[in-house]
Amino acid sequence: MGGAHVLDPYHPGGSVLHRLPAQCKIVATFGYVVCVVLTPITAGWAFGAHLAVVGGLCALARLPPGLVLRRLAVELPFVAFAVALPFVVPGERTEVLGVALSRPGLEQAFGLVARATLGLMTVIVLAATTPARELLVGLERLRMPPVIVAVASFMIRYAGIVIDQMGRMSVARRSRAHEPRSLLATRALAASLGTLFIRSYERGERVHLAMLARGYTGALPGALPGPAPRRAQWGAALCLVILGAAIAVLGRRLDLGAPA
Amino acid sequence: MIEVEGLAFAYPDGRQVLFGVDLAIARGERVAVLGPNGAGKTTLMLHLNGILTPGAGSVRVDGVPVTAPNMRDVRRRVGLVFQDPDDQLFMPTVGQDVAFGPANLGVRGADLAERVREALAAVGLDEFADRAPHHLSLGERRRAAVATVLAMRPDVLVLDEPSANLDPAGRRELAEVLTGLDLTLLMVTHDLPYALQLCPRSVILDGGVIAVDGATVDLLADEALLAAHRLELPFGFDPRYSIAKSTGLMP
Amino acid sequence: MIEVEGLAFAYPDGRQVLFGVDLAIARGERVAVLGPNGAGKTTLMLHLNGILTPGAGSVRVDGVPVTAPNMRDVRRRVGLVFQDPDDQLFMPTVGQDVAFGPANLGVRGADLAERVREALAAVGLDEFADRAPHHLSLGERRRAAVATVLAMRPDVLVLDEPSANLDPAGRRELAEVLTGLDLTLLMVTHDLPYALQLCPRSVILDGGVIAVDGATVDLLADEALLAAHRLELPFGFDPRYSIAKSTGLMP
Amino acid sequence: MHIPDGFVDAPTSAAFGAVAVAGVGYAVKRAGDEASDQVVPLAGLCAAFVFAAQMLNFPVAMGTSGHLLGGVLAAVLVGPWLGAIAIAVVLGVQSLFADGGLTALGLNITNMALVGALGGYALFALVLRLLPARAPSVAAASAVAALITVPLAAGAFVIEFALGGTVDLPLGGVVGAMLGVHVLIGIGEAVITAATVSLVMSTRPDLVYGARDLLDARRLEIRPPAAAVPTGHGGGTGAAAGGLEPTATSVTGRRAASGSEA
Ligand SMILES: Nc1ncnc2c1ncn2[C@@H]1O[C@H](COP(=O)(O)OP(=O)(O)OP(=O)(O)O)[C@@H](O)[C@H]1O
Ligand SMILES: Nc1ncnc2c1ncn2[C@@H]1O[C@H](COP(=O)(O)OP(=O)(O)OP(=O)(O)O)[C@@H](O)[C@H]1O
Ligand SMILES: [Mg+2]
Ligand SMILES: [Mg+2]
Repeated sequence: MGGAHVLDPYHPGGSVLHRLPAQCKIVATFGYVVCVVLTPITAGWAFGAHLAVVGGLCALARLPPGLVLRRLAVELPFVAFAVALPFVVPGERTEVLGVALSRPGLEQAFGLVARATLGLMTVIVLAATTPARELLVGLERLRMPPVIVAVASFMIRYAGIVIDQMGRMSVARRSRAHEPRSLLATRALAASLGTLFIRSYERGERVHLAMLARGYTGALPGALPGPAPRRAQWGAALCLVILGAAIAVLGRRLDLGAPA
Repeated sequence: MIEVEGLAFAYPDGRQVLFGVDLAIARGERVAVLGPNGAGKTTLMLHLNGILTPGAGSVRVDGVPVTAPNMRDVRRRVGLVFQDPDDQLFMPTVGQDVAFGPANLGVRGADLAERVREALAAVGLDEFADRAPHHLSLGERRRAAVATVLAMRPDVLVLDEPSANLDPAGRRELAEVLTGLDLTLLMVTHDLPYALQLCPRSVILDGGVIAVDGATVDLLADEALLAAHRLELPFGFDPRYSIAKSTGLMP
Repeated sequence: MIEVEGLAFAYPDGRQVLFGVDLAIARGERVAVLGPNGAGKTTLMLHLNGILTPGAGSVRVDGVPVTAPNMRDVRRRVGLVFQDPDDQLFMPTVGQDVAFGPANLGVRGADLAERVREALAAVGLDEFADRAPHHLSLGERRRAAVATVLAMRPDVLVLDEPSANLDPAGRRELAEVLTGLDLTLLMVTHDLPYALQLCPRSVILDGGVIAVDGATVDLLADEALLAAHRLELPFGFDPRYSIAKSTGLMP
Repeated sequence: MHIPDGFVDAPTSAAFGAVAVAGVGYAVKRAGDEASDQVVPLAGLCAAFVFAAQMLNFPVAMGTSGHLLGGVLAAVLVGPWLGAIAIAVVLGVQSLFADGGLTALGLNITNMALVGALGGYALFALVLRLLPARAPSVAAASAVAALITVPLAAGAFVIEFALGGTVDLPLGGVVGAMLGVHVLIGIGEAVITAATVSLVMSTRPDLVYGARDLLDARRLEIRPPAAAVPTGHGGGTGAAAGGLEPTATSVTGRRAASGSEA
């Protein structure tokens, strides 16, 4: 089930980060990623500092390093693109291991990979410490329009239904002597894929109507009694953003002082 | 209490299922809905709290038409237990699922906990509050589905084959719980003895119309009538014996 | 034919459901599996054609162990009708769904069409070949689910509550079809009269072990035994009357 | 085609962020007028499907990846406004799942939700008007719209890149590569969109927003209500009549009977 974690990236735990209310984490994550993007690519040390901060967050959330690395792998095609840059970007050349590479190309490649990786790691911490449902509540509390939250929550629910229906269909096929390697098999798969759309929808539709039948009005009452964030928790979120901003600003300053 | 008039309905793919259903049920009545597979029983039940919208005709509950503006009100009054429990259960735990309805009605705190406890006890799932609904056996899921609606204390209870997949003791216990409730009851079932036990009145829905409406005892005694609608008493069921018993006279 | 030895099983969430099941069924026998909700009946059935893999113990069909290398062979022999028809049906039309199994066994062309026709006729769905399975009533889906397995002509037929949601006539017709088949039959049911009608032998599964194994007639006559396992004869069912009838002696 | 963090500079990202907020905000306003119990869940399903389909992500030249965009599919099924919201939600969720940068969300939403879904629906409506007013036209129009929308979305990306790309690549090369690849992706997109739309049209036409004007109100048949029989003598009339015949034991007997009355 390779797709399983993609649909629920939550990694259960009891760390401080897990307990922080979702809205604080969302604000902190977004703020921090903006700081990372604003950090000039020429200030290499600043990225080291960012990496230390984000690595610290991973440790604080007790995320296994393997999990973070595996999720970082989404980036690989993009890294391949970055690796090509030093060869194709025009500009001053330097010798690296006997190959003439473009200097701006090297810098840009480093900047791309560094920013994307740090942004990604920050988001991984958010997604791994916050269950999907709490993320939605966080967004709702941050005044995201209700239609958007509703569509997002249905999307998450349906993703579960689609996976569930796919699982049931595969068990049903296997129990009737289905051999996934034959040519007939792929045809059967294609034919049943079409029904998956309507079937998933109709199951979800009935469940939704069953919810309405029990007085559902759009909010999940009592199910998520999550208390409003305490001031200290907002403070912690803010500290993180300020830290990121400090690194970005310092990076910019020191960068100006450095020879161009 | 419930008034269905000239109700006709076709599914979106064009198949017409109901062809003018007329049905009136008084407050406090207990009515069984019988009929062959595919007769349209479920389709009719889904109209009673506005899950489906009539193609023609009307449905009223306590005088309130079941239409969009009144939907919330109607759904507070009419509790519906779906034929397929998977359609009914959606929360991460059984306890949360049962709490969902009353919480929507504004019940909170200790009251809510008490309602959940009571509803789960009524269906014999006392110890299942923290289990995940999709990891239950089918019979357990059916019980949970009934509990979710009982917890809402509706005025009208609509049950679509509540006894399917229940073990025999569970079936009897459910019957006892239902008999103890003071509400209007509408129950679809293929289990004729169960209908006899719970509902003094029965209707037979066949071919999308109400074909027969009468006292359950009389209906079950009429073998030709039953056969005309693919109904028959189960193997080993002695109508004389049990009808006499149900009317309080031993043979 | 079927030999289950010391079978124990726990679901991935850690809940152990089977605690050492021993069961031997001879070729051509018809056995009912009874027991309360949550006893582990479905879990046991899912082991018989390898949908679940034993945590301990073994399952053999016709001497062949139900393990990964023999799975194809086992699934040809053992046809399983799931408790929930939605788990069984997945193709765009009922006809294609019924054809799926035999086609996997290499049946083609006119033979295939004939098998499909025959299986649909056996469950009374002759005219449903072109309908979408998820647009059927629950009873119709149950019939379709049975047809998909009948079309495979298995040596062993495992049915998990086949009569649930069927109308009474459908229930009897299914009993007639099953009686006419020359194969080994294992049927989970909560309908004790139905078990009596179809299966000379019954086992009671309770708490994850086989608690009782014996002749159905004897089992049903022992009220205390039944009550110990949450089983009881339905309202109005007269055991003297029907057992006598089933053994050919009128009272 | 998901832009990661840092690929386009901060001012350009911020500007397109504003465009996206305005566009989605307007869509929210319009969707609010027509969102019903039924269509919001459908939008969620579209989002889930597009999300699943986009997981089948294959690398394309220039390091970006190609996959289904789904904008036209969503818009035809749930309407342009909710369709755009659905795609925006997919992109938002994907940014959490590490596909597409958080700060590049505005760019991605502009390309795929605003151009892909809103623009795609405009094209669809235009093409549909040119075709005869029959059900099959819906699938055909959605195919044409999908075919054209994908290169359009790629064009939007090229503009963003030209304005604020952090990488010095020759613009001509980028344009050529992006459009070339996306014409190919557009063909795949058209096939998938048309297949799905025509399947939904055949079984649940009521779910297709784009076909609203084509569906005529259905006429229902009313059968005489069978006389209620208070006690058991004789059985019902009307639809049940077929069942009274001696052959009443088969399902087909009853069905044939009710069919013949229609
Ligand atoms: N979603 C659907 N789309 C199209 N037709 C449907 C749909 N659901 C049910 N039907 C058809 O409508 C008819 C009535 O279905 P309904 O579910 O109301 O029957 P029922 O009386 O509840 O039967 P059962 O006893 O099997 O539950 C059936 O012939 C069925 O095939
Ligand atoms: N997927 C699952 N994960 C965890 N526990 C499960 C799962 N499925 C079933 N169980 C539990 O295992 C036990 C046995 O379930 P099973 O479905 O085998 O019961 P059953 O005898 O078929 O009951 P029923 O008569 O209700 O169908 C039940 O207590 C149930 O809660
Ligand atoms: Mg039904
Ligand atoms: Mg079971």
